[in-house]
Order: sequence, then C-alpha cells, then structure tokens
Amino acid sequence: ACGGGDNEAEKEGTTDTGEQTEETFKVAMVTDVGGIDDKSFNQSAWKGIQEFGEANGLEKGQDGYNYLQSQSDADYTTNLNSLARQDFDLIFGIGFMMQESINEIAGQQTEAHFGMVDAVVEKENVASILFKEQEASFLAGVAAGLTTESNKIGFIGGMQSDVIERFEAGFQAGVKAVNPDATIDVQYAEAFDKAEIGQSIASRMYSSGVDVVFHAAGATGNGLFKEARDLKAKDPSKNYWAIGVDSDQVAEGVVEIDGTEHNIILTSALKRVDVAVNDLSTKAKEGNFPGGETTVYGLAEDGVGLAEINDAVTVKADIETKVQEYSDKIKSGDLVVPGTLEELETFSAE
Amino acid sequence: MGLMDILLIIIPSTLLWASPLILTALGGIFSERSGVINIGLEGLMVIGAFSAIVFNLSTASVLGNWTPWVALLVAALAGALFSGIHAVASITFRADHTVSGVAINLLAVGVTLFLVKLIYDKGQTDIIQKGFSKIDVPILSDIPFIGPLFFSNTYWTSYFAIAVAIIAWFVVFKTPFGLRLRSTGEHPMAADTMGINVTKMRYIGVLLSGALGGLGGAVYAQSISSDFSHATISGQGFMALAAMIFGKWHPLGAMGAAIFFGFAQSLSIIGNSLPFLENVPNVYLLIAPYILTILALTGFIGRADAPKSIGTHYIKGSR
Amino acid sequence: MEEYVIEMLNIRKEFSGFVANDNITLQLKKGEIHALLGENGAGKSTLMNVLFGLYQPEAGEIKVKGESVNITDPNVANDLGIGMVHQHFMLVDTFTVTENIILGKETSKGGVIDIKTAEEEVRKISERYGLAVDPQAKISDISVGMQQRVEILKTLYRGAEILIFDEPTAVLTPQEIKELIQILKTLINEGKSIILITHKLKEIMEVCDRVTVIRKGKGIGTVNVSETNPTDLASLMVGREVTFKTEKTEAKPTSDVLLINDLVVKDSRGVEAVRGLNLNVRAGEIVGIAGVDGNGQSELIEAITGLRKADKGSIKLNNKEILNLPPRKITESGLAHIPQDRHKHGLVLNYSVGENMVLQTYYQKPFSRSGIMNFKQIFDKARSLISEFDVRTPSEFTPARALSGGNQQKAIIGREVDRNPDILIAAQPTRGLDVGAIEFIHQRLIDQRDNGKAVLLISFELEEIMNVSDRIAVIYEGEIVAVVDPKETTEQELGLLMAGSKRQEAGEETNV
Amino acid sequence: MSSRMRNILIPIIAVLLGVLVGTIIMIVSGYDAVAGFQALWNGAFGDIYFTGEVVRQVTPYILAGLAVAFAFRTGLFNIGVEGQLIVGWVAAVWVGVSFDLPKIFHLPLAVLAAAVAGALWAFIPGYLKAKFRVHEVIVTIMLNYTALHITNHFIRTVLSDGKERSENIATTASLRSPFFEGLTEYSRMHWGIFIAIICAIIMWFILEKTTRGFELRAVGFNEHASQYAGMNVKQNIILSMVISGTFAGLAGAMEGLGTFGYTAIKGGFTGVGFDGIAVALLGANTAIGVVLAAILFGSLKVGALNMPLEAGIPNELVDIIIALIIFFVASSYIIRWFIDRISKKGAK
Ligand SMILES: Nc1ncnc2c1ncn2[C@@H]1O[C@H](COP(=O)(O)OP(=O)(O)OP(=O)(O)O)[C@@H](O)[C@H]1O
Ligand SMILES: Nc1ncnc2c1ncn2[C@@H]1O[C@H](COP(=O)(O)OP(=O)(O)OP(=O)(O)O)[C@@H](O)[C@H]1O
Ligand SMILES: [Mg+2]
Ligand SMILES: [Mg+2]
Repeated sequence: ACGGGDNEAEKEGTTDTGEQTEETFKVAMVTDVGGIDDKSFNQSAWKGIQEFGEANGLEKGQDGYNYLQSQSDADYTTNLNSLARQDFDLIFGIGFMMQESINEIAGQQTEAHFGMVDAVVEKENVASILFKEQEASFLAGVAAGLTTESNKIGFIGGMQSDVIERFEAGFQAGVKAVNPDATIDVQYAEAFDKAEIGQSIASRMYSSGVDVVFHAAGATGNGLFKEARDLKAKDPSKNYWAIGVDSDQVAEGVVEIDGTEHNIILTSALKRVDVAVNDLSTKAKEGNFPGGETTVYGLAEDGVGLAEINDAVTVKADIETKVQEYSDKIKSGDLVVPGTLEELETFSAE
Repeated sequence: MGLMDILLIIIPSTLLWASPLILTALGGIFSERSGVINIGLEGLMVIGAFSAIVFNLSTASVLGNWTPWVALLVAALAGALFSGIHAVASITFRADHTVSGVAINLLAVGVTLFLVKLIYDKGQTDIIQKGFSKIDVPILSDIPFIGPLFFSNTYWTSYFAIAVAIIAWFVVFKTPFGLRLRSTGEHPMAADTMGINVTKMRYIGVLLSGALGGLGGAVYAQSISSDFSHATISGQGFMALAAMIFGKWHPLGAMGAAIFFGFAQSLSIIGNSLPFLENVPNVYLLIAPYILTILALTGFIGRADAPKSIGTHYIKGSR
Repeated sequence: MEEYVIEMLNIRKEFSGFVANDNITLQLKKGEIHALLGENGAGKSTLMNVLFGLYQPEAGEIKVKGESVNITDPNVANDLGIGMVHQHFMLVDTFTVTENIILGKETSKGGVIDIKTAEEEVRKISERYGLAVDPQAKISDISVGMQQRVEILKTLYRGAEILIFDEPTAVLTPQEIKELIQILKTLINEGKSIILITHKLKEIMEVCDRVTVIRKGKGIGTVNVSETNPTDLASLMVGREVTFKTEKTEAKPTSDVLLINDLVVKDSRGVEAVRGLNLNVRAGEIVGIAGVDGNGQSELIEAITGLRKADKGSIKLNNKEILNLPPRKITESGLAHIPQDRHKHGLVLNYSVGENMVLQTYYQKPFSRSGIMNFKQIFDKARSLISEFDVRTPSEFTPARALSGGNQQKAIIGREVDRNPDILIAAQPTRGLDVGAIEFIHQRLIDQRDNGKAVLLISFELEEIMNVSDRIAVIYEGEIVAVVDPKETTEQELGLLMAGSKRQEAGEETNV
Repeated sequence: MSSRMRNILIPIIAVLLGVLVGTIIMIVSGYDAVAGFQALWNGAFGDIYFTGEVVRQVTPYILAGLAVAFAFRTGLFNIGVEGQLIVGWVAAVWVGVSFDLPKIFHLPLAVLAAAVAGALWAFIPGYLKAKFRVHEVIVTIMLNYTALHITNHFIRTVLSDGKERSENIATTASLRSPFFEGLTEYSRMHWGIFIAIICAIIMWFILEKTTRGFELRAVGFNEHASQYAGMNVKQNIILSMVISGTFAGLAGAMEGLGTFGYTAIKGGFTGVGFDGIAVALLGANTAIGVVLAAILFGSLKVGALNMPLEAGIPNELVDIIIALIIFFVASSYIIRWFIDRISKKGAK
C-alpha cells in the first residue's frame, strides 16, 4: 500500500513536469543489438546525446535524455514506439536497419519527431542523416598508402552493404591517390560480431605481407586488433598496422612489450555520429527541426574525419601534410570521393 | 600462394579456432558419459568467457603475464559452479536434462549480461590487455617443415586443449574413475549393484563439464574476442555439442571433429585467395564447413550411439 | 541347532502402499541350494533385492552367520559376502567381460587400471569354477549364457560366499541350463551357499535341497525337496491344483498355410544365418522349431514377418508369395507374431495397455475411420481383451510399462490371437512366466490350432516344444535338419539333432 | 490432491518462484523491485499498444514452440527451427514481392511458400536421420548456419541487387490489418495469431486424434515395436520433421508477412527458433501448453523492453526470470514433493 501511495505522488509529480515539458526538450535513441557501447556508431550517437543533454542541463532518465537497447530486429519498432509514447521530443533510430520501422511509425505518430541515422526516410517528421564515410576512409587510405612499406594493404568489411561499400570505395581511392603501386586485399567477414573470423582474415593478410589493414566490421574488427597486437608482441621490430573505424579506436591497440607501450592503431576513420546527433538535437530544440530533409555530413560539416596519426609512424609528418591537402580539396569540392565501387572505377585523384 | 603458404595460415588458424571447441566438447563428454545430457555447453562457455574477462580486467595489473592462466582457473571454477545448477536440477530434482540445459543457456546469458551492466554500467567490457598471445614453441619451431607448420605463430592454448583431450581420453578409458563414469552412463543400475555411487559420479561428470566448458569459453575470450559482450559466445557451444556427437563421445574423436570444424572454417576464409577457389561465390565457401560436416556424417561416420542410459534418472529401487 | 548363513526374518517391504513382501522368513543353510518359488509378482525378486541391499525393508531382521546386519546398499552386501545374479542382467554392453567384473573394485597401478592383471585374475577364477569365459570379449558379442557366467564371475570376484540367482534359467537354452546346473554344483562343492529363484519345478527337484514358497507376498513355508514333488509344489505356489500335461486332441492338419523354400537370410553382420531352409506349416497343426539359440531362428522369424530382407528363396502364405513384402502387407495377409523380445518389439511401453492392444489394427475400422482414431472403440476392445486374456492391470489406461512381464506377454498374445490369423508365429511365448501363465498360454495356442489355424512355435525349451507341438522341426546352422513326431522321439534324441548329428531319413522328410 | 490439480499448480508455482528469485536478484543488486515489475507489467499490458505488441511477439513463439514440441513428441530434437524459420521468412517475402495477385490468392500463396520452405529445410535432417541414421541435432545445427548464409545470399542476389534488404511485400500478401492497427494504436499485431492458434489445434488433432499421430508418437517411443507393428518408420521420421519444419516455416511467415513486411540480411539468428525450445519445454510439448507458454514468454519479452526506460533495470533480468521458470518447471519433481508433503500435513 505504501508503494502505491508513493507512486501516485510520483504520477502527480510527472504531470507537473509534464506541463514544463513545453520547455524541457527530451531526446532519446534506440540502439541496434550492438548496444550503446559497441565502440561504433551507437556509442558515438549516445555520446552526442549525452553531450547535448549535459549542455542543456538535462538528466538521464524519462524526463531528460535516454536510450533503449534492442535485443532483436523485432524490437526496433516497439522501442521507437515506446519512446514516442513517452513523449520524447526527438527520437533517433541508429542504423539503416531501422529505416522501415521509422518510416512506419513516423506515419502513425505524426506528432513525434524522428532522426534517422544512416538511411533516408521521406516523411515530414523525420530528419535523415547520412555520412560521407568515403571521405573519412579516403583519408585513412591516404594514411595507409603512405605508411605501407610492402605496398600491400588490407580491407576487412563486415557484411556487404551500401555503407560498408562507401568505406571500401573511399579507402581504395585514398590508397590509389597516394600510392598507385599498392595492392589492396579486400575480404568480407559476412558478420559484424565474429572476432575469430576477423582474426583469421587478418592473420591471412599479415602473413601474406600486408602491413596495414583497415576494418569496417564492428566487433569482427576485434579479431584484427588481436592479431595485430599478437604479431607485434612477437616481433616488435616489424610493423603491423591496423586502422580503426567510426570512433577513435586507439585504446584497442595497446601492446605492452617488455615494459614499453606500443600501439598498433595507425589511425581511425571517424564517423562523427555524435556531432550529427548533437547538431540535429540542437536544431530541433531551437525549433528548426529539418523535417523531411536529408542532411549529409561530410568532412566539410565535421561529420567525418581522421583521428590522430600514431606517433610511431616514421612518415607521420608526410601523412599529416597529405591528409591536410586532400581534406582541403574535398571540403572545397575540388575532389569528389567515390561512394561506390562503380564510381571508384572511373575515379582519379588528379 | 603456394601450398606451404596456405598451410602456414590454415593450420594455426585451425588450431586457434578448434581449441575452445575441443575443451567444451570434452566437457560434454564427461557429462554425457556419466549419463547426463548437456546442451547447456553454450551457457557454460558464456560463464567461462565472462568470468575470465572480468577476472582478467581486474587483476591484470597485479598478476601480469600470468593473468590469462589464472583466469582460466577462475573460469573453470565458475563454470563448474554454474553447472552445479544443472547437476542439482537434472540429477537431484530429476528435471528433464534437455530442459535444464536449455535453461542453463538462457540463464548464463541473462546473468552475465545483467552483471556486466551492473558492474560496468554498459553492455560490454573493455578489451583485456593480457590475453594469450602468439608464440613460436621454443626448439620445436626450428624443426624443418613441421616446425613452421605446427609450432610457429600459434597459441599455447592450442596445445593446452590437445593435451587436455589426451588426458581426458586417458582418464575416461584407462582409469578406474573413467570406467565407473562410463558405467553410470551406460547402465546405472549395474553400477549401483557394483557399489558405485551413481549420483556422485554424475555430479562429478556434470561439474567437470562445467569446468571444461568454462575453460573453453575462457580460452575463446582470452585468445580471440578479448572482451565480453552478448556476441562473444554465439553458437560455439552448439558447435562443441556437434563435435562431441561427431566424435562419438570419444575425447580424441571430439578433438578430431573440432579440428575438422576449425579446418573447414579456416578454409572458407582463406578460400578467396586460393587459385582454384577464387572464382567460387563467397556463399559456397561460407556454407562449406557446415555442408562438409553433414556430408562427413552421412558418408563415413554414420550412426553415432550415445551412452545408453543418457537422459534417464537413476532412482534407487525402481527399474 | 542348524547353522544358517543367512536368516531373513519377518521381512516386510512396501511400494507406496502396496505390500510386496509381507512377513516373509527365509533361512539359508551353509552349503545348500535353496529354492525360492512363487508366481509372477509373488515378491521373490523384491525379497532378494532386500537381501542385496537394493531395497530397504520396512520391517524384519536380517542375520548373516547369526549376526544381525543392516544392509544399506549393495556395497554392504558385497562386504558381507553376498552376491546376486539378477533377473535382468546388470552388465554394461559396451564393456569387456573383465571391465564388467572389476567395475567398482578395480585393480590399478598408479591410478591406471591394470587390465592385464585383472584379466589374469578373471581367467583364474573362471577356470577354477569351470566357467570358461573369454576375459577380453565384449558383452554385446557374447551369448546370453556367457553373459550369465560373467554375472556369476562378478560375485565370485568379490569373494561372495552366498550367491543369489534370480531366474537364471529363464533365458538359457537346454544345453546352457545343463551347464549352469553343473556350475551350481561346483559352487556348492567350493563351499558356497545358493538361493535359486526359478519357475521350473523340474530344476528344483534336480538340484535344490530345500524350497521356500511364497504366494502373493506372503510366506507359505519351507519344505525339503526330498519330501515333496512337483505337483505339491505347484499347488502350494498357486493355491490350487495345477495340471502339467497340456490336454490336447489329435491334430487334423489340412493344407499348407506357410510354405518356405530355399530361404537364405543374412544376419546383421552379413553372415548367412539361414541357409536354404525349407519348412511347411499346415492349417490345424502346431509346428515347433527346436534348436540351440543362434542357429538362425531369429533371422528366420524376421524374414517371415518382413522385419528383415531375405536374400533368396520363397515364402508363401496361403499360396501367395510374401517374401520381402513390408511387415504390414504380411500381417494383413493373415499372419500374427508374438515377438521374442516383448519390450523391444512387442510393446510401446509408454503407450497405454489399450493403445498397445491395437498396435497392429489401429488404422482399421472400427478403431479409426478415414484416419481419425476412435478411442472409445479402442478402449472398449481393450477392456474385453483384458478380461478375456486375464491381463492383470489397474486399467486399460495404465501405461504398458507398469505391467509385470507376464501380464505384458498376455496382453501381446491377446492382441495377436484376437486378430484370428491364419498363422500365428510364437517366439518364446512363455519365457520367464510362472506355471499358471504358461498353462494359459499353451492352451491358447492349442485353441488356435483346434480352430483350424496354423501355429509356428519357436522355443529353446524342449519340454515346451514336446508338449505343445504336433510336429517338431529341428533347426541347425540355418537349416531344418530333421522333422520329427513328438510322440516318437525323446528329449535325448532331439538334443542330439540340435547338436548337429543329422539323421539321414529326417533330411529327406523336410520337404514334405 | 488430484493429479490434474497438481499439474495446473506446478507451472503456477514455478512462475511464482521465478518471479521471487528475480525479485531477490533485483533487491540484492540495489534496484527497486516494485518499480521493476511495474515497468514490466506496463510494458506488456499498461497500454493497448503494448498488448498488441505482445500478441505480435506471441504469434511466432507459438509456431516455433509447436515446431519444437511436435518433433519432441515424436522422439526428435529439432534444434533447427531457427534455420527453418529463416528460410520460411525469406520464401514468404519472395512470394510477397514478386507476384501481383489478388489478396485471396496472394496471401495464402505467400504463407504456403513459407510452410513449404520450412518443410523442405526440415526434410533434409529427417531424410538423413531416416536413411543414414545421422543424428538430427548436428544436422539441424549445421543447417541453421547454412540457412543464414544462403538466405543472405538470396536476399542480395534475388530479392535485391546487392542490397541488404528486400522490397516491402505487396499489401495483397500482408497479414497486417488496419483493423488491428486501429484497435491497438498501431501495434504490429496481425492476423497471424489466428494461423498460430489454428496450427496449435492442428497439432493437437494430428497427435491425439489421427492414426498418423498414433504412428508418429509410436515411432518416437519405440522404433522397433513400430516397425514390427507394420508402421513405416523411416517415412514417419521424415514426416515428423517435415511437419515440424512446416510450423517453423510458418513462424517465419509471421515475421515476413506480419511483423516486418520485408526481409533483410542477418548477421545472426533471430533467436525465435531457440526461444521456441524454451516455449515447447515450458508447455510440456502439448499444444495448449505451448500456447500458454508463448503468451507468458511473449509478455515477458515485450514487457522487458520497458524496464530500462521506466525503472532503470537491465532487461536481461527478464531472461534470468524466464530461465529460472524453466528450471523450476523442469524440477517439478521437487515441487510435487513439497505439494504432497504440505497437503499430507494439512490432511493430518
Ligand atoms: N519398484 C517397485 N515399485 C512398485 N511396486 C513394485 C516394485 N517392484 C515390485 N513391485 C511390486 O511387487 C510385487 C512383487 O514383485 P517382484 O518383482 O518381487 O515379483 P517376482 O516374484 O520376482 O515376480 P517374477 O516371477 O515375475 O519375477 C509386484 O507385483 C509389483 O507389483
Ligand atoms: N516404477 C515402478 N512403479 C510401480 N510398479 C513397478 C515399477 N517398476 C516395476 N513395477 C512393478 O514390478 C512388477 C515386476 O516387474 P517386472 O518387469 O520385473 O516383472 P517380471 O514379471 O519380473 O518381468 P519378467 O517376466 O520380464 O521377468 C510389475 O508388476 C510392475 O507393476
Ligand atoms: Mg522377479
Ligand atoms: Mg520375472
């Protein structure tokens, strides 16, 4: 009985704040099965929401900012709907897998506002966010192409999809731009969560002479890092570089050899979902919700980028110069990075 | 790529892949040889992987390079403890073994993810710094031909798993304990009339399966995934179960089956770069390990007979 | 005062309310063979399981060599020198003879089983008692008789002084029974004492010193064998007069119902087990097949009933070829079969008695109609068969598993006979049953014959074959080596034929 | 106490015990258990929308549970429901996107395609078991992975050109209905629930009422006796797997034609097939039991999604509770023993 009393009080409290919600802007997101700390775009998106929340004095919870994790594909719709019913002002769906769910719910919950990350939903109350992943991976390719000593470079994809293809195409273009002699060994793991496959592919690549490997494969990439760390630990004199994806994965690359710390992460191709999410939330809060529009975040918008280059790379300075050079070209529109393998065929950096 | 190059990649990768399966399948053998079906192997691996990673993360600074080995021990203990639930349910409480095993799988995932969220306030752990790493076996790796193939670029855990398989074979088939264990799985009443404590033997069998399943999960986590999340153990336990059946409940057979799985899997990954396979669409390579297993079972292995009294409850005084 | 090695005094054992042993007393003298006699379900096995520590009695006292003991489990019994050869063998099929024997009491060196020493030990004991078993053979590869010797060796290996045999002869061939009786005598000479459970009064008269009779869980008394006879024992046991000779009139055989020519069948290992066998069974007669186990009987039945593919030859049922037809086609042509292994082939133990009663006919009217079962009809039918064939079961809904062996057998016989087949194949129909039940079943077979049907009886018990058959065909190494008239032959002569001494004239007679 | 009464009481006690232990876990971990259960309840029944979602989740659970249960009843362990479900899903969507037919033909055809696909996929282990005595557990595990890769390939090549998902199915093939959407405030509840219930009735009818069911069960219990009784053992083993696979394929149709309306490449299993094992076991492998267990699991699963939001409790707690319930049901012997003791004491 006691608990019931408390609850009524709480409910009254909620109605009170309910009136205030005109002012408090509530924002939430739905993750895919990877969860908010997938070291990839869910994590990055959550970071953006947290930053937005903190900047605006919100608290985590039902009346501030929050997230719901999906345990299976079937949960996306339920979770998105749940949040809409909790009167969140802006709800993000993270990942192209949520496209259909958002499309459907946006039609039903016409009052709610949605942010669709990584896919386009053409509804008045949905703002779509896309990234030019190819621009980030182009820069990663530049770094790889300049770093490699064997002229053999690897790319591990998770599962074939438009997004991963953008990563691949951009990366290949970047390598070709600075090092036309380099060959690129591409392999898809057909899974985003199988570290052992990542490890085996990486093992194959490194042992065939590849010295830089870029992955766009989620947790499958853990296997790449593991392999690179192990090889480095065995023979510290050799170079086994790995390039991270989405967020700066430098923490995954630490190898301690005889008391000295090495790192096998060359750099990471950043996809700043946090920036985009924060940006869209701010716009929405200010009443400028870009409903029905698709915003593409590229280098120019600071939506993608390249992380710090590893200090241990001998040609670090050269890389930084080249990266800067290409960044400028891309931002200015002088260089259009191919986003598909088809475009890649006709691409030339000149 | 020459044949040698191919083997140089395939063999270590096969062994790496096989070692968690071998250990876990051995666990299954101990349990099922004692008469208790154990489809909870997947769950036991989850527990092993979880406890190894958590232990590793919290003690690496103290234990240094010994961390992964001590973590194996901890994982074995945790696995044994957890399998105690299966033992109590299916032996003492006379639960259907399959049902209890399914519950073990669900419970393991639920409990570990719940704990990860409770401890770290997020859905997965950080990456461990002190995992098992690649080695060249001293001396042996210098043997021409054999050395590079079997003793270079591999992990201690591969040899560990093979050694455990040989020990398990020895224990199951050469020692009084093994004879008694097998008798309770084949004909518990006969064992009882010979003064063997059926309940005790079955408890030991199940607890050993927990310890070995825990080891399997810990080896996977510390030599492959390096962290723990919902995706760390995703089906390896079922593959181990298949290896156990494929190997006809024999430790060395299960080891062979696990190595076969590892080999088929590695082949599917390296296939793209083999001259005679490069034009084969990827999907065929991806399904090859599974199809090969089915064909192998159909073609030359044929019927595999489980221990006779597997899945039954031994109740004194009934027949 | 007599010296008793074992005294079981006023033993009472209940199974959730059901009293299986009610105040039973049994006293075993040193050096005697003591028979324990009673109908199926009388409580014999229960009493012995109490003595062996598998069950704990609710009341009563057990003394070993005059000292009161508490036998809490088989280990205690072993330590007290009590060994038991169980009714259903307690052997691990996949183990070798030696492994089975040493199980639980292994000889080991440094934690490893010392199998060489153990095998030597087993060989020694087995020679001493004239048991002749191969210590290295796998249980699944040796005959039932051999398996029983392994059971005996198990007790001897543990130094048993008192041996309990629960129905040891039920599963043996006449030859094996002879050998077993010899073994029992050797054991007594070596100073052991024996309790023997058997339904065969002849055996009791032959080897036992005293006999304790129990009926429906109650002790009836103990008598000296020298002061009694089979008729008295039988009536003590069942509580009424029992006739031994099955009454039957002269057979009036007519035309061939079953005609087998040049049949060749391979066993599961691919060896020819039936080699060009010829046999005919006519309407209105019972043909008995006599032979030592393993001479192709099982393969012959399986080929006739369609459970095994034959390689050559012909089997005609009512002049229609049925060779290698599916079992259902064959049964529908007028054949019924009481299988040798009732648990494996005869019953679906998890099904109710009622469902088992229609195992062959469930798809026919009135038990089902256009694929839909009619359970009312099925259980009505079951009820009438249960009363007609005196199947003792709580109800027709009880799972067949819960019935005693004898009642399971009666259920099968009821089911098969009720189909009114032109030929009934009965394989070991009375194995392990008490005399009352045997009498009943024999009568049913004869009724069948008197109704103008054919019956083919396969049995390892010569007495049964001699009593029931109108003609006896002797099978030896997959061939019918002789066909004889039971009135014109003796058990001795049959024994010789079964052992392979072909009689010239008989060989020609087979094609009749 | 009558045995019927006991049989009803045991699952109820098991559920209560599961909830009790779940509560203890919440308290020990420092969470507010009351809020937790409230959130769970609200997430499943607090709103008609959520109830609709529960029904949506229950639908494939029933079918997957039936698939496992049917095989179990006939002596087979079908771990392959997951794979059969996936091929059923893709087959249904394939028909849904590639034909242009009136609804009365299109929808049944799509449903049928799923059933046939699931049945064919299950035919393989059935055939191998019947013909070569290959253990169905391994074959079905292997075929799960095979199904995953093959359907992904199929989606990329046939259902799209290199994309990760198919088109949406035509409305003529959809199980969705504006009626339910209106009723449940746009939940994804769809007509499939009736298919699931009809299938439960069919399973009950086949097993309990038909001669075929009599044979299937007999073969499951004792192959030798069944062969002796003239039943075609091999045919029955295959048929059993095929029927089981049909149910599993239909579960896939529920996802393809109801819940999602499309299919997309999958990185891992849906989990529904494996949950089906739990549903079947909790439902004691009977049709009615499966339906009830599916309702329980469906409610818990959907309700759990609300727990982190409303009470800040990880939704894995519900997985723990489900696992515990299965344990307690499995250990019914001990519950029975307690009931008997208590009722005896009461009598004295
Ligand atoms: N474990 C048990 N649970 C319940 N009842 C039992 C059990 N074992 C035996 N009984 C009952 O006790 C009675 C005696 O069984 P027992 O096996 O001792 O008979 P038996 O004299 O050995 O018969 P048979 O000659 O067929 O071997 C049976 O009628 C049976 O109903
Ligand atoms: N678990 C049990 N619960 C109840 N009764 C049982 C149980 N097990 C056995 N019984 C009873 O024990 C009795 C004896 O069973 P058993 O199968 O040994 O009969 P039997 O006549 O000795 O068989 P056989 O003729 O094959 O030697 C049966 O009457 C059966 O009712
Ligand atoms: Mg008996
Ligand atoms: Mg008996």
